[in-house]
Amino acid sequence: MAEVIPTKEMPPGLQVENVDDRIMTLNVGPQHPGSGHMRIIVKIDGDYIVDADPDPGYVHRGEEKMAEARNYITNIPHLERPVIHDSCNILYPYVLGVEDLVGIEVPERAKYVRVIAAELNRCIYIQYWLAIYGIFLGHSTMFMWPAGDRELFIDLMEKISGARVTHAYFVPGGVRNDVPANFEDVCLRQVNYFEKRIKEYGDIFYDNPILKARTEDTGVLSREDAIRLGTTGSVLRASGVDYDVRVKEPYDVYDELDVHTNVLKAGDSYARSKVPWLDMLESCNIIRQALEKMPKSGSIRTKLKPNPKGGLDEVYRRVESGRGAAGCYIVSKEKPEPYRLKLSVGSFRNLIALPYLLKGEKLGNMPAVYWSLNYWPVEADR
Amino acid sequence: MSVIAPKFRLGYFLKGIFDNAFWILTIVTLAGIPLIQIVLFYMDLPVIDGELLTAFLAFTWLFNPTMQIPLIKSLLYSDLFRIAAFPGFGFAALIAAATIFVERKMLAKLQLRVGPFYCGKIEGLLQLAGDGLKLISKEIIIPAKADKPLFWAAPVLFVGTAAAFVALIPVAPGGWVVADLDVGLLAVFAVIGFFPIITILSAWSANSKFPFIGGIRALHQMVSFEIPLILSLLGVVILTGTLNLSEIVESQSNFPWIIFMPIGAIVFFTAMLAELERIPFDLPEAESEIVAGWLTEFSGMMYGLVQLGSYLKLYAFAALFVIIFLGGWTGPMFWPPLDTELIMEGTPIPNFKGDPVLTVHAPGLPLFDKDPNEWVLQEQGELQYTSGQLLINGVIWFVLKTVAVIFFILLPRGVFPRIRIDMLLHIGWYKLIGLAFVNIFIALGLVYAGVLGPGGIM
Amino acid sequence: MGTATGIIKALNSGVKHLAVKRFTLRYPEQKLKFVGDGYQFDPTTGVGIAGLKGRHMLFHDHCTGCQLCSIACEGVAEAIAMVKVPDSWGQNKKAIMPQIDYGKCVFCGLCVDACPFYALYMSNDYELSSFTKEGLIYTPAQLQVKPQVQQDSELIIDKRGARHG
Amino acid sequence: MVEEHKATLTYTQLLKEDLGIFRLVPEDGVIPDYKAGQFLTIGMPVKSEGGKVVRRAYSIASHPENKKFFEFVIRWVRKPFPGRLTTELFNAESVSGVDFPDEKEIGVTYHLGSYTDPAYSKQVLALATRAPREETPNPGNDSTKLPSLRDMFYSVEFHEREVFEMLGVYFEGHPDNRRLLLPEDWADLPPLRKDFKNKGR
Repeated sequence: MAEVIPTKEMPPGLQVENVDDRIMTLNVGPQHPGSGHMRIIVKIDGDYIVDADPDPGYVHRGEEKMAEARNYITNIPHLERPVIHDSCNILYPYVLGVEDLVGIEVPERAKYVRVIAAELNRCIYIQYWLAIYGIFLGHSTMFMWPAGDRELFIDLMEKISGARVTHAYFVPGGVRNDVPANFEDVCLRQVNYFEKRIKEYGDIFYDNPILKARTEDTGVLSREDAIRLGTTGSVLRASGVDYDVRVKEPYDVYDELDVHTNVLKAGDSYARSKVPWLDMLESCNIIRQALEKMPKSGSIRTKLKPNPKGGLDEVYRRVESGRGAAGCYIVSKEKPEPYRLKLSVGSFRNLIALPYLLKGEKLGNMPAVYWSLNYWPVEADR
Repeated sequence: MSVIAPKFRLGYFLKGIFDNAFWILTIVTLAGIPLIQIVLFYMDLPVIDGELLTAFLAFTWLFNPTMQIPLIKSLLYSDLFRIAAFPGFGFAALIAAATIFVERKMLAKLQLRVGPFYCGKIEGLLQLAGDGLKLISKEIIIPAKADKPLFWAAPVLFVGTAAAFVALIPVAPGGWVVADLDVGLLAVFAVIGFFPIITILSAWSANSKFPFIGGIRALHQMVSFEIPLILSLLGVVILTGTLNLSEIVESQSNFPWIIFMPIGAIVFFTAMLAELERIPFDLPEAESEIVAGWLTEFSGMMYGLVQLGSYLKLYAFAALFVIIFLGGWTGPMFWPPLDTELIMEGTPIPNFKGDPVLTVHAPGLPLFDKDPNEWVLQEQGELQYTSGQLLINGVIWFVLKTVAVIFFILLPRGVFPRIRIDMLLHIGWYKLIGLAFVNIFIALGLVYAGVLGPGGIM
Repeated sequence: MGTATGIIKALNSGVKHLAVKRFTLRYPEQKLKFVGDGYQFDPTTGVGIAGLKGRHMLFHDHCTGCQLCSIACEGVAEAIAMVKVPDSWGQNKKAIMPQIDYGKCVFCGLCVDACPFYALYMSNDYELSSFTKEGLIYTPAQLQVKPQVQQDSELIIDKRGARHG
Repeated sequence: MVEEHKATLTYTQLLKEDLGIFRLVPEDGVIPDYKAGQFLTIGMPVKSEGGKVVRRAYSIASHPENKKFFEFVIRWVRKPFPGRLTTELFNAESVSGVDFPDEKEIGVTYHLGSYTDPAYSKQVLALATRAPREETPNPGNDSTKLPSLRDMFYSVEFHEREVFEMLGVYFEGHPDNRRLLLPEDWADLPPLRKDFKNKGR
C-alpha cells in the first residue's frame, strides 16, 4: 500500500504545476524591457526554449465594442488608437468600407493625398519598429537614429493633418483638409534626405557582420509554414511569398503607381527585419511617384450627409498596413452606427507564429525572433 | 509659467533644514571628531626635517608658511595618500567619472542627440553628481528570501576588488604605484579571478530568476575569456622576462610591444571587452532578454557601487593595456628635466676674482622636487629621487594613452549589437585562444632569433 | 574577410557621425514653426484648412449656442460642455457656449468640422499643462483669448545633416 | 438555418483519378430553394477516429430547378495534406463573430484569402455560419457550439480563441480553447454580445 500523502488544500483558482527541476519558467513581460505590452510565458531548459505561450490582452480596450455605440464619423478618432503611429493605415480599411456602405465616390486628388499620407505613416511606423528592433539587439544607435529621423515624417504629417501622431485625417469621402502650399517641395526634400539616411542604416546595422551572425538562421519560417500559419506583411514576404495587398488588390490609386514588392527567400530573423527596411525605400518611391502624378488642384472631399447610414449590408475591405494586411469588416443594419465592426490586423495574425518559432530557439534569440515578427501589442489587443 | 508647487509650506522647509543640521552636527561630534583624534594621535606619523610629526607640530605648522610645503609633501609621500588619492582610488575614480561623462557625450554625438545638457550649465558636466545623489537617496530594496549578508556584501566586494586591481597599476616612474609587486602581473590575474565569484554569489543570493541566468552567463563569459586574456600577455612576459609591471613599462622605453605583437594586443583587447561586460559582450546584462542580468535586483546605492566598480575596472583594464602594449608613461618629454645638481646644490656664481659668493637655485617644482624622507632613506641607503618634471610628464602621457584606449572601449557601444552566448563562447574558445598561441609563437621566434628579449640585440 | 570589412564599415559610419550636426530640438529654447494659424474649417465647401490642431479659439460673436460641437464630441471624448455665459448676444439667445476640458480632449478637431458658423477654430498653442485638473478646463472667456505663440524653429537640411534651426 | 438530415448516395461517376460526380438524395425533408452562396455540409462517421463524424462543406453543383437530388463535383486535393481543403489556396484573414439576439443566433464569418493562387489572391472569400444562442450563456458548456476549422486552416487558431471569449462560441475540435485577450478571472457575459452593456456608453 502506497502511503497517501495528505495534500494541503489549495485556495480556489490556484493551480499547482508539476515542477521539473530542469525546466525554468520565465515570465517575459508585461514589465520586462524586452516584451512590449504583453507576456510571453517561456519555459527554458538551460538556454533553450522548450515552450512559449504568448499571453496578450494587457492593452485590450474593446475598440470593437466601443465602435458599436458610435456613429461612422465619431468612430474615426477611436479606431486609430490601436496603432497611433500608423494611424492612417489602420483607419484606411474602415474608411474604404464606409465609403462602400454609404456609396460615395472619392475625388481623384483626395486619393493621391491618401496614398501619400498612408506611405508617410508606413515610414513612421517602420522607423519606430526598427528603433525597438535595434534596442532589442543591444544596438543603441539603431534606436536613436530611426527615432530621430522619424521626426522628418512626423513633421510632414503634421503639416498635412495638424497632429503629430493621431491624425484623424481620413474621412469617408476623402480627407479632411487640403495639403498646405509648397508641401510638394518640402516633402520631396525630406524624402530625398531620408533615402540617404537609409543607406547609413545599412552600413551600421544591416551590413554589420555581428548582426548577421546573430540573426541569420534563427527563427526560420519556411514558405509553406508562412502560408499555413496565415502570416502576413513583411513576415510573409521574407519567407518568399510574393504577396502585397497594394499590388494584388489595389485600392485607391495604387494601380496607377508602380509598386514593387520586396521578397526575400531566407525566412529568418534577418530577412524579416530587412523587408521593412526595403519597404521604406519603396515607400519613398511611391511618395515621389504620387507627388508627380497628383492633380495640382481639385476637390479633396466629397460632402457627406451629417449622419450617414449604411444599408442592410456588410463589407470587408483590406489594405496593406505597416504590419501586413489590415482588414475591416463592417456589418450595417440601417443605423448611423455600425452593427458590428471587426478589425483584422497584421499583428494578431503574426502572433500565431511566435510560439511556433520560439520552440527550440535559444533564449538569446527570443527578442530577435519576437520583434522580427513585426508585432505591435496594442494593435493585436485592439 | 513657473508656480510654486501648491503643497509647499515654509514650515516643512525649515524643519527639513533643521533636521539636516541636527544630524550633521550629531554625526560630526560622535564620529568625526574621534576619527580626527585617532588619525592624529594613534597613527604612524612621518618624520619631517628630523622631527617626528605630532599633532601639536602639525597644527603649528599648518599656520607656518615656511613649513606648509614640507607638511603637504610628507602627506603626498605617505601610504594613505597613495591608496586613497593619487595612484590609487581617487585618481581612478576621477578617470572613471570622466569616462562616464565622455561615454554619454560621445554616444550622444554619434547618435545625433545632445546627451546630458542642462545639469551643470555646461554640457551636463554635473549630471553624474546628480545621478549619484539620486542613487544615494533611493530606497534599497532587497528581495524576499534573499541571502541578505551575501547580497549586501556583493557590491562592496565588487568595488573592493576593483580598487585592489587599481592598486596594482603604476602610473609614473619612480614607484608611483600603491603596491609595487615583483609578481604584479600574476597579482592582476589573481584579482581578476575574484570577479566571477562575486558575480555568481550576488546572482545566487538575490533569489530571483533573471539574476541567476545573468550570473551563470557572467560566469561562463569571464571564465572562458580569462584564458585568452592570460595567454595573450605571455608573449610580453617571455620577451621582457619579468612580471613586474613597472619593469615591463621600462622595457618599452624605445618602442611599445604593440609593434611586435599586434595579434596579442587584439586578443587582449577583445578579451578585455568581454571581461568588462561591454557591448558587444554585455550578455550578463542583456536587457531585452534577461532584464538587467545579475544587476536586476540591485537598487539605490548598491547599484551605484556596482557601477562605480565596473568603471574602476574599465580604467584598470585600459591602464593595463597601456602598460603592457603601449609603453605606459614613456613618451617624449614636454620639457627636459633639469640636472639633479642644478636643483639641489644650485649654481655657484663667482665674482670677478673667481670666488663663489652667490648660489642660484634653479626653480624646480616645489612639491615634487625632493623626497622629504630623504635623510632617512639616505641612511638606509636607498634614496629615490623623482624629478617633478618626469613625474608630471609621465602622468600626462599615461592619462593620454589611457583615455585613447578608453575611447576605443567605448566606441563599440554605438556601433555593434549584442552577440549571443554560443557565439561568445565560440569566439573565446576557438578563435582567441588560437590567436593567443600564434602570438606566443611569434614571441618565442623573436627570442630564439635573438632579435629581442634577454640577450637580444636590442 | 567580409567580416573585417563589415566591422570597419560600421566603425567608419559611427565615427563619421561624430561630425554630423545634432538633430535634437531643444524644446523650451526652440519651438517648431507650424503651418498657418491653426486648423480651420470652411463649412460651405466642407473642406478644412491645414494647420496645427492645438487649443481652440472661440469667437463669441459667431457662436449661436447650437451645441453641434458638443454633440460631435460626445462620441469621441465628451470634453465639451455647454455653459452659461453672463453677457448675451443677438445670435445666441440661450447664452450658452462651449467649455472645453483639455484633460479629456484628444485634439481630433471634429468639433471644428461640426461648427457651421465659423465660431470654433483651433490655434497653434499646444502648451496647456497645468498643476490641477481644474486648470485644464477652459471657459468660453478663456477660449476667446488669442494665444501668444513664438514659434520660429524649422527643419533645416544641408550637407552636414538635418537639424532644427 | 442549419438542418440536419440523413441522405443516401445514389450515383457516383469517376471522371478522372481525382475527380468525381456524386449525387445525394435526402431521406427526409425536401431540397430547399436556390439561394446564392448555398452550400452543404456532408458528415460521415470515420471508423479510424472512433466513429467521429467528420464534416466537410461542399458547393452544390446541381441545377437550381432540380428538386430530386443534390449533385456534387468533388475533386480530391492531394497537396499538401491529402483529403483536406488545401491551405495553399486559402488562409484566414479574419474570423468575426456577430451577435443576432433577435434571431437567437450567433453568426461567425470566416474571411479567407489566398496567397498563392493568382486568380484568388485578388479577392476575399467569406464563409458564414451560425450557431444557436442562449440567453444565459455558459461558454463552453452550452449549445453555442460550432465545429472548428483549425484542422483545415491552422491560421484560425487564435482567431477562434478570440471569438470564443468574445462571444462564447465554443469550437469543437479546437485544441486550445483558452482565454486570449480577456483576464483569466473574467466572470461577466462575453463582451461582444449585444446584451453586454458598456458602462457609460
